[in-house]
Amino acid sequence: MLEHLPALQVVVPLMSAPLIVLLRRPGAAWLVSTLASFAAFAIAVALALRVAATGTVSYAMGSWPPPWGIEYRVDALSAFMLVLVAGVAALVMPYARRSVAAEVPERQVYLFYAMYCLCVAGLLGMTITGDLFNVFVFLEISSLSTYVLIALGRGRRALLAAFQYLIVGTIGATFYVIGIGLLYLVTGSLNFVDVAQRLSGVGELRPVLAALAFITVGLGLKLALFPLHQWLPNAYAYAPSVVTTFLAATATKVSVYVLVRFYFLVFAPSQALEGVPVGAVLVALSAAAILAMSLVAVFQPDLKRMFAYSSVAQIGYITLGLGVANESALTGSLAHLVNHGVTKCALFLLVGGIVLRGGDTSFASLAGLGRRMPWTSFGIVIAGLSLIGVPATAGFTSKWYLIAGAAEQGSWWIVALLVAGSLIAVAYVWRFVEVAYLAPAPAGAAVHEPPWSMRIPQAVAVALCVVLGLFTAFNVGYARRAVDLLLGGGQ
Amino acid sequence: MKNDLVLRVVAKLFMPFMLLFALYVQFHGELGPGGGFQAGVIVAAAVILYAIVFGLPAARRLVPDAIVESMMAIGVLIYAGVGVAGLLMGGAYLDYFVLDRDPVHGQERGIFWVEVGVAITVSSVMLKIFSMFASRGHDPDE
Amino acid sequence: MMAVLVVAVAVQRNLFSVVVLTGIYSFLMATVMVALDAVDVAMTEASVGAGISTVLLLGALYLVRADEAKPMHRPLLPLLVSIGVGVALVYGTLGLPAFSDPSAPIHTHVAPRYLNDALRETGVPNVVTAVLASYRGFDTLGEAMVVFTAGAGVVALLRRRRRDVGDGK
Amino acid sequence: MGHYSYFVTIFLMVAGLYVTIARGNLVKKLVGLSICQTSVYLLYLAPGKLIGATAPIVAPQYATYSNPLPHVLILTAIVVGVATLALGLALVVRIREAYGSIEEDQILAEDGRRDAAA
Repeated sequence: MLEHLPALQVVVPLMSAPLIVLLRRPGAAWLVSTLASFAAFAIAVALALRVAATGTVSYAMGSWPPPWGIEYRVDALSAFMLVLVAGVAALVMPYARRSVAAEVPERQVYLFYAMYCLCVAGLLGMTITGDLFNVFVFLEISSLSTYVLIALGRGRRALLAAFQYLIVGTIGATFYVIGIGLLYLVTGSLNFVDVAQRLSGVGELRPVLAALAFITVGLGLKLALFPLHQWLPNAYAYAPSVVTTFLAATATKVSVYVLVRFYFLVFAPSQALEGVPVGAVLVALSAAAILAMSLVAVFQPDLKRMFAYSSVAQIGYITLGLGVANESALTGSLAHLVNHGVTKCALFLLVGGIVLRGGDTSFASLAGLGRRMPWTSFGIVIAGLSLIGVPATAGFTSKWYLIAGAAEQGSWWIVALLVAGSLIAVAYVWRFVEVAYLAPAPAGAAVHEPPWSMRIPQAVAVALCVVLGLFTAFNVGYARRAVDLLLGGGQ
Repeated sequence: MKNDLVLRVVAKLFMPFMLLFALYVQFHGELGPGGGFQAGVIVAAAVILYAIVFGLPAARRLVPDAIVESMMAIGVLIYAGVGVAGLLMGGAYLDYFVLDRDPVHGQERGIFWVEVGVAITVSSVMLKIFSMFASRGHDPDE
Repeated sequence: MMAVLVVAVAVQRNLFSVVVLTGIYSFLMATVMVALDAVDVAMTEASVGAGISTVLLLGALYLVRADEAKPMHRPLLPLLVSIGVGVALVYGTLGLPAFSDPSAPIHTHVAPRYLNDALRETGVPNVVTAVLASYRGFDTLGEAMVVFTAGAGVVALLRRRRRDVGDGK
Repeated sequence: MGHYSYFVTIFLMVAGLYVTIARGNLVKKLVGLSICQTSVYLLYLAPGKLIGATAPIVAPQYATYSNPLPHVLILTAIVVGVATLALGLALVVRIREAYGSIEEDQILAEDGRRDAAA
């Protein structure tokens, strides 16, 4: 059975969704999706170990050899992402039980979990597949389920946020389809590896350039690349806490990952794009994202929204590294995928606890939170330090590599920019500290923390923020290996 | 529309032919154009026609809601189940070669069941979506 | 003809007419697809695009009962964006092989195996079915899952909450 | 013929995209979106056609067939399109129930008023 792990990785969560719809009971739904996500996590870890030991694993769906059939391909890069996605999915599940019960109407709960499983399966499928069109199919599975998950949030604004995301997401997916259509028309193939090989024989560059543009914009819409990020703050702010946590930690990251695959494993080896300033454009957009979005975050009246804007800024760090594209910067980028994923996961898990107990995350209602929810507040501060990039936290290691990458290239303004971004992050994290610890608590407020089922995942996530900063074997180690793969031209 | 005799008779007469045509599209899909997806849509269209002419409650008596919802899940489970069958019989996921001693027969068998799964899911989902929209309209505004 | 329809859709403010025009557009698209030898696709487009989509749109219109309001501002930026996208696509497609060029990569790579061997390998003469259900069967599983997602999603969004039904409290 | 088929496709697509992003009416946005998606289908199907070829259903009396792979991909894309449309419409219905309007401008104005009051 072991050789079938790549298929099971996606099929297990995929099949649990219809199973949940058949069972219909909220408790059973939670149990099935918890089992499925932990199974997916175990499979992801097993695959990562196998890739580390024996190199890239290729799996032919239906025994049809690629490029005729669909290939699943686990290499250093995708194994790394699988662990992140499945890990966050599993970490969130024990937490979800109470949080979802509080935020989602009871009759919809089993559908919520079905959608959650589909979303997880969609993201895993996008990560593991080696087929251009299969990416689109799983992108749509994850997107459609995401729209529903966001719309299940409380209040009518969640509906509008979901609708706006639906429009933007569909345009993005359509652009992606156009892009791969152009690639297909010039290469005749849909397999990543095959397309990359055949692309080097293509003399006519205009369709390839257009394909690059459409794929970048299409995925840029999904990953909230500045200035295509407008959908994100509302979607994150109004979705149920569990959804915000899972999306912030994984969904945008998977789109970044697909973009990385295209840039370094499809376009770069073909040398089709020599002399096209893709990197410079990315660096410029990322710089704008870091500065503008961090500043916007400082002035948000609501904690959840603030962290949403901060997400757009942090995605800027990741794409910045892709733009600089030397070894250190790429390592920083990929490590930041995980580090920021874990950090935001911790933050939104903690914010979800506040929602459960208070219901409101505007700064006005957070006064004196340090006394009412001491553990939660302490956790937010620790994760906030990681967001800033203080030494000995996860955020520090990736930013360190990014700075090193920029310095190697002699781009001192980028170094200055990274430092400035962190300073602005200090400002917005300080806002929380100020409100939570320095403002007086309303009279009669007692200590009221979320239940243990939620505190344990929160504690694990916060601990990871520190552990990943001290022991960098997983994030930086794997990122290194993935970078070797990327810069080695894919084989 | 519920009281128009002509419509009611015509709709009743049409139903079996539409369903028959759906079956034709389903099982002829290997030879000519068509397949599970198109057949599923036609089945759904037949029931939707019935619902429009005879009213939603009548259609609900014909095919109860709970069954439709379960069928959505059963269809995809059949499809995914064919894949798992491939695994259990020693092949890759969705490997139809191993489903029969003769690989080509295995392929035909796999394709047949997969199309059945698609048809079930598509018809029940389309029906469900229609009935969700239609039943939403029956109550007072806001 | 289709271009005229699309412009009509863009200009028309009565949503009912818009939906009917869209249905006609889908039927025209289906005929074009037949002309392009894509009979399976044409059949699907006719039943889904012109059939199911129209029914859904009409159903939704019945629920929302509204016409489009006059736009509040001149949409200059969207126009520029759309034109920019169009220009990028024209630029890209100029480098593609001409219409019906048998030596284009899509006719010489991957596809020939389907056409030559599908009957022998799968026993199914309709190559589209063979590719759909077997060679790229996993895509189709994903497609069925998308349909399932939409179905379950619509249920999640439109099912009455207990309070609405009136049996709760 | 040359590139004529591409240009038609592009016109349709751009028109759909324009309707989607320029119009404030939510239903109209969805219609634009589906037109935009539909025209992308042509981008795949048109190059697959060979003049003189027939539909890809193998029979002894024909020798050349049009490329079946784009057909398969587009079948999937159509299904995805209708799934998106269904979800989008369901959201529109809910938005209409919650706000009493399906014009984006009015809804945003309503939310703005609510913020100001709070």
